[in-house]
Amino acid sequence: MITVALLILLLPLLSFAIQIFFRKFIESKNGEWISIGIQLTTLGLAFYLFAVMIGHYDPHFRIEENVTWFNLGNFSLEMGILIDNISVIMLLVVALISSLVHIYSTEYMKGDIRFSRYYGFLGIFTFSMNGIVLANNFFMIYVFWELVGLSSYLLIGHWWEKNSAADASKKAFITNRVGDIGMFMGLMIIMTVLGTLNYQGVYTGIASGEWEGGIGTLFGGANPHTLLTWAGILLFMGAVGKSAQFPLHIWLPDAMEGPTPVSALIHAATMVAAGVYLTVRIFPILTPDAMATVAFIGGVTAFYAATIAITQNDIKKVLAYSTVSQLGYMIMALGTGAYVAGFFHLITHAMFKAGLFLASGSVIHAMHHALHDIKDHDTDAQDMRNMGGLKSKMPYTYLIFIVASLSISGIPFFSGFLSKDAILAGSWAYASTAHEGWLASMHMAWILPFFGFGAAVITAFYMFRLIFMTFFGESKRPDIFEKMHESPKAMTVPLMILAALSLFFFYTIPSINPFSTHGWFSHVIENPGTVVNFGSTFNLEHFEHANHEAHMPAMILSLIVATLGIGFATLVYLLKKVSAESLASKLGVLYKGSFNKWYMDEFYINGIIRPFLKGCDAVALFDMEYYDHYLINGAGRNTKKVSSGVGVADDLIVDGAVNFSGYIFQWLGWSLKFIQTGRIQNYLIFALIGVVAVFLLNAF
Amino acid sequence: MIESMANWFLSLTWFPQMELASVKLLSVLLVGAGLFAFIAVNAIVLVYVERKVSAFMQVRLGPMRVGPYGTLQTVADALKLLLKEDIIPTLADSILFRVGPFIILISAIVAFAAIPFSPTVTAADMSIGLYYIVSISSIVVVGIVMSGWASNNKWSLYGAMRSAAQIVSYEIPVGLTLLAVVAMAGSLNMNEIIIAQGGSSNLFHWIPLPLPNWYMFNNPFLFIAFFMYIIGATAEINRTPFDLPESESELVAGFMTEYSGIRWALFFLSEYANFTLVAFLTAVVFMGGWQSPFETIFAAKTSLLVLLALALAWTGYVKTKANRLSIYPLAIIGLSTIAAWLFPGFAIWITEPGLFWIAMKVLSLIFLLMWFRWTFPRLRVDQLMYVSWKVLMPIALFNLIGVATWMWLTGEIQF
Amino acid sequence: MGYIESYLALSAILFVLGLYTVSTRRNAVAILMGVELILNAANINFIAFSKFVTHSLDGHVVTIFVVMLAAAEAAVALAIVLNMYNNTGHINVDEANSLKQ
Amino acid sequence: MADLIFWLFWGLTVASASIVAFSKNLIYAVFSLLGTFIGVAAMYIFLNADFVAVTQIVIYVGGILVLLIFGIMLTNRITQTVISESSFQKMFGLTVVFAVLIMVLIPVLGHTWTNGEPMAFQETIHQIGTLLFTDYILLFEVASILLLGALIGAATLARKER
Repeated sequence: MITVALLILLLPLLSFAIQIFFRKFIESKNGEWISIGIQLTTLGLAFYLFAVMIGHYDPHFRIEENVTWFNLGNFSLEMGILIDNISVIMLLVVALISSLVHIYSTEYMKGDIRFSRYYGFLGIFTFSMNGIVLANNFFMIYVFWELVGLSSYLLIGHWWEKNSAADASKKAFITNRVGDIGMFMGLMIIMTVLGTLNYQGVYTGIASGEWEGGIGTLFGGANPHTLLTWAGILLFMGAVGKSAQFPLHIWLPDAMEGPTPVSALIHAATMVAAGVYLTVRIFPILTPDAMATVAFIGGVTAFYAATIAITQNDIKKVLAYSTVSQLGYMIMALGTGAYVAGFFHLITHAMFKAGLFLASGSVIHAMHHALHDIKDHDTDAQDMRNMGGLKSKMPYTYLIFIVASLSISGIPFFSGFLSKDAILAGSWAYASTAHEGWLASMHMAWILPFFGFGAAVITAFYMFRLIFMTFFGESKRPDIFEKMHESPKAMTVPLMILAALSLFFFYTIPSINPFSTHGWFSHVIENPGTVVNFGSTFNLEHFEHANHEAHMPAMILSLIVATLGIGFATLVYLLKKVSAESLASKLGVLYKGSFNKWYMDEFYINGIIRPFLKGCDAVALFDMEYYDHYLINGAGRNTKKVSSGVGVADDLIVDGAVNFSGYIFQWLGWSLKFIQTGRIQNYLIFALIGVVAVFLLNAF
Repeated sequence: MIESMANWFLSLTWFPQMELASVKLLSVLLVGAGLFAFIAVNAIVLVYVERKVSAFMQVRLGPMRVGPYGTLQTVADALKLLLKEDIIPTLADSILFRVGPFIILISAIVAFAAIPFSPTVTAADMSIGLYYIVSISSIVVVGIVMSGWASNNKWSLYGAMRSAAQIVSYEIPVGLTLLAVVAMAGSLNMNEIIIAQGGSSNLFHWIPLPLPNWYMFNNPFLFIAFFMYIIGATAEINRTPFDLPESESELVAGFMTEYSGIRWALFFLSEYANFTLVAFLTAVVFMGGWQSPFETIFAAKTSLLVLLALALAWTGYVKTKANRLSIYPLAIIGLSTIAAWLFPGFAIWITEPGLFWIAMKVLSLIFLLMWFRWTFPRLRVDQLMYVSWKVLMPIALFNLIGVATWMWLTGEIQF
Repeated sequence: MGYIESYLALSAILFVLGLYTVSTRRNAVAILMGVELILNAANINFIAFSKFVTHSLDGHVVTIFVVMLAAAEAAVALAIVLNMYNNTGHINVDEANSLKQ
Repeated sequence: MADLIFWLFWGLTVASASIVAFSKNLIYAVFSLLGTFIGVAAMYIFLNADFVAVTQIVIYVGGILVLLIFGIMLTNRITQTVISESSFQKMFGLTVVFAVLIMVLIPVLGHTWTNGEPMAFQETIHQIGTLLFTDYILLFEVASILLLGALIGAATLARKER
């Protein structure tokens, strides 16, 4: 098992090495199939692991292998592989989507100038993602976390000739760093207090009360949980960065500058899910306050991003904001304690969102070729305002779009319904069980279900807005429309697989009830509860009970809101009963805010970056004018004066002696230089003379 | 042999009583003289044979005038060479010009010291005989370069350089091939190598073959090695198709261009000496040396009868095809057979059967090499080097590993 | 023949002749020849001591290694000499002074 | 008688080595190396080292000497048979080297070296083989690597630049 896991981890690295180092040999010979072959092997191995896992059918299935990485003084860092239900499922998802994207890219990236590099980077991305999934401690996850960031940077900037792509890659990298700093601080806190970073070690350490006392009480005085709360929130900051949660979400829409398959793989299905995965791993150590923070960040993100998605015209931007919103859902689910639902949504979302992205890629691909055919290089191939009526031209893509959109909107018989419903139920239950503290006092907790359901409405609305604008109605650019045609098999087949995986029964087996939540998934994934000893505030059984009760009303409500959203979209964009423009002008400020992403980027630039630069300038000025001028240079000037006095004495007395001995040796050297002829053979003879001399000295 | 010879001398009543060491030295000198005589006569005979064989290959008669069937032709040629004026070119370096041929000749003769003509007739039965022969034959290169340089003639120098390059290159595959045999025999002693080839061949140690257990039949790798050795050895002695160093059409006889008369005769002598040496070495290493393919004296006598029958057939063939009578082989072999049957002590191959068998093998090999000469065209220089470095050497290395594997498989060596 | 001194003396003479060759010749190949003389002198000593003093064959083994080293050294040195000839047109060691100053 | 042969080879060695050292004609020097090598091989045989002697001939005569001859011939413009070569610091060198010779000969001749009876003749090759593959196995392997390195190095160095 461990060997299989290691193979899964390292095979993509091999793919990377081959693609990068043997580029010249394989580039013109369909070298991408090496990577695809490796990826399919990985997929097969992942299936094997999955089969083994399902064969156990045990929520506590767990294999762990640890080796010491290095020792520093009396503490050691470990490396290890952890195979449990979560990581196996994640591995399968990563391997599956990565394989499909590999195959899809053969057509999508055909003729790209850095074709081999692209495949190499896909390989290193898959390697590092697998590393995150297989890591058994927080330090290792951090290492692969950074690697994932790096590969994301490389892939976003794949077309670095475009300024926007280069900027987007830098933005993604730097924004992620902000989160990662928090994560690193969290790691440091845990390391300092517990002395270990292994998941199991941390859980048992906290559960057995090691946190209480010592450094654990640093900030909280008697209450040790203050520091633990901080540790949880700081660790979660990594997830905020990577999963594009509210304050740090700004990089993800820009990341759409990368190739679309990359968006599907990294920015929809896997890398952004890494944040959720991390939250899943830290879930047991989150204190109630930390959980509330997580939940609120998630809820805000879900709702906020959804509102932006309504007004975007770029097909990929819509999907990007939709991704941010859905990630917010997952985070919110974890924050509200609906652990299973959050992870479940991660899986289902990976499938349908990858499908959506790839399908949009198919549309863009077709648009691109059509634009290329009519030699139009100015029109934006991703702008939905140039599309319309594509249903007849691209039937497969259309069908897949429909399936995935129904899934994301939470319509029964699709996977999205199952997971989304569970999340909404979880937030409902959370709100209804919050009886203490500030959450209960102002019914603050009820904001979460409100955000959840609100986002659900909007999601359904903007997804169908996208479909209606793209596939229905009249074509807005008939000249392009003429040239459009369906994408090749290598692109549509992965799409079909992903669309198929958006159907419910893959997740509900052995039950085939589309409303059931008792499939294999909910059996093998079990809410671990919390390991923090904080008394009665959060009670797992209590929560499960509330969750069960909230299930039915939440389901009905979510069905209603989904229908509402779809219906409204139909009214506005298909039947044109309501004019979108007039609606926009009526809503005025709201529309402009949404269209401009609530001015978040502007806020960062004007509110943070510019003042910071100004502050830097001021500090630099102080540094130059006062510190340097008076303190450093002043000291210098005084020293110079003293030195010149000493220098006179030095010149006369010390140098005189030194020069005199110098002259002596110069003369000696001059007289001896005639021995140095530059001929080695002369030196040999001199050496022999020396030998004879030593012999003579010894003899007499 | 030296030891027994010295003792034999001392046992003679009329022999002056001397120190053993001095008698040994005398024996050494005698054996050396004997070897030299053997080589000289051998060269004269082989030149005749070569002419006749080439005539046979080209369906003509060859020398016929001097002596019966031209048998004295080469003697006459040798006399002519001895009586010719000894010319040394004015601009040649006279010391090296004189020394060169002798170095070649001496190295050719000295190598014969380790050749086992029969179990008792071995001039020096050394424990490192094979290595000794290989090492001595490498001295030839120096002599060739010396003569080529001293001639002060560009053709000579080219020929000498080519020859040196060729011999040095082909020493490697030949050495590796011999190494395979040495690994098999576990000894460098020539007689031990021969004795190791006794008995009859059996494949994989259980399938008996109707062949003597000569190394060329011992296992597939040595079978390949045999042919590689023949090729490499042909190259080492500069014979066609590897006779680039002295190719008349390109280099006007190469390093021999400026030589004439007696010095040229020395070259010729040493060339045929090396030729015979290679045939001897092949016979010893791959074909069981002085061992009879048949086990008993009776078998030897019987084989003589077979030879008689062959000679009869040959006579008949020549009679019908060329319409002339050639009874000399028939007469020689017939008389020897009768003599052997009547007086077993008369014919030396009955008392020393080894001499007969090794002679037969050597003569067959010499015939084979002469056959090569009239069959294959000459190689180009680049082809020559290509064959040595890129064909023979990899195969030889492979063979060496193969032989080791074979020995391991058949249980001759264990780990 | 039976005295170790004769071998040692021969070795000493060869060594000194080699040393002379190495230190006075201009030609690089000639210097190599001197080196070979020195190595041969050393080898004679090894073998002589192994016969007369240590009574073991270790000296032979060491000699074989020295011979092997000499072969490797000669091959590499001649390659260098040929390179030098290709670059400068001569192989006089006393003129190979482009690193001077 | 045998002594005579020994001194003959002794003389051959010294004489040819002297030609190597003193000859003005480089060609004579290199060809007289043949005499030195063969003389030294003969010394080995007198010292019961038959295997080493044969190795000496194979490697020195068949290999190194041929290499040296090639080296001489490839690095001179050959127009006549004499490749004259000037030496320098002759008298200086001769004096010093003579001093070294005396210095070496004093202990060599003034010391009792022999340690019991000299070793009688025996077959050396098996013992050498055993020694090579037991006591000296590491050295043997290192030597093989060294040879490989020298082979590749020499080939790389001598190759013409492409």
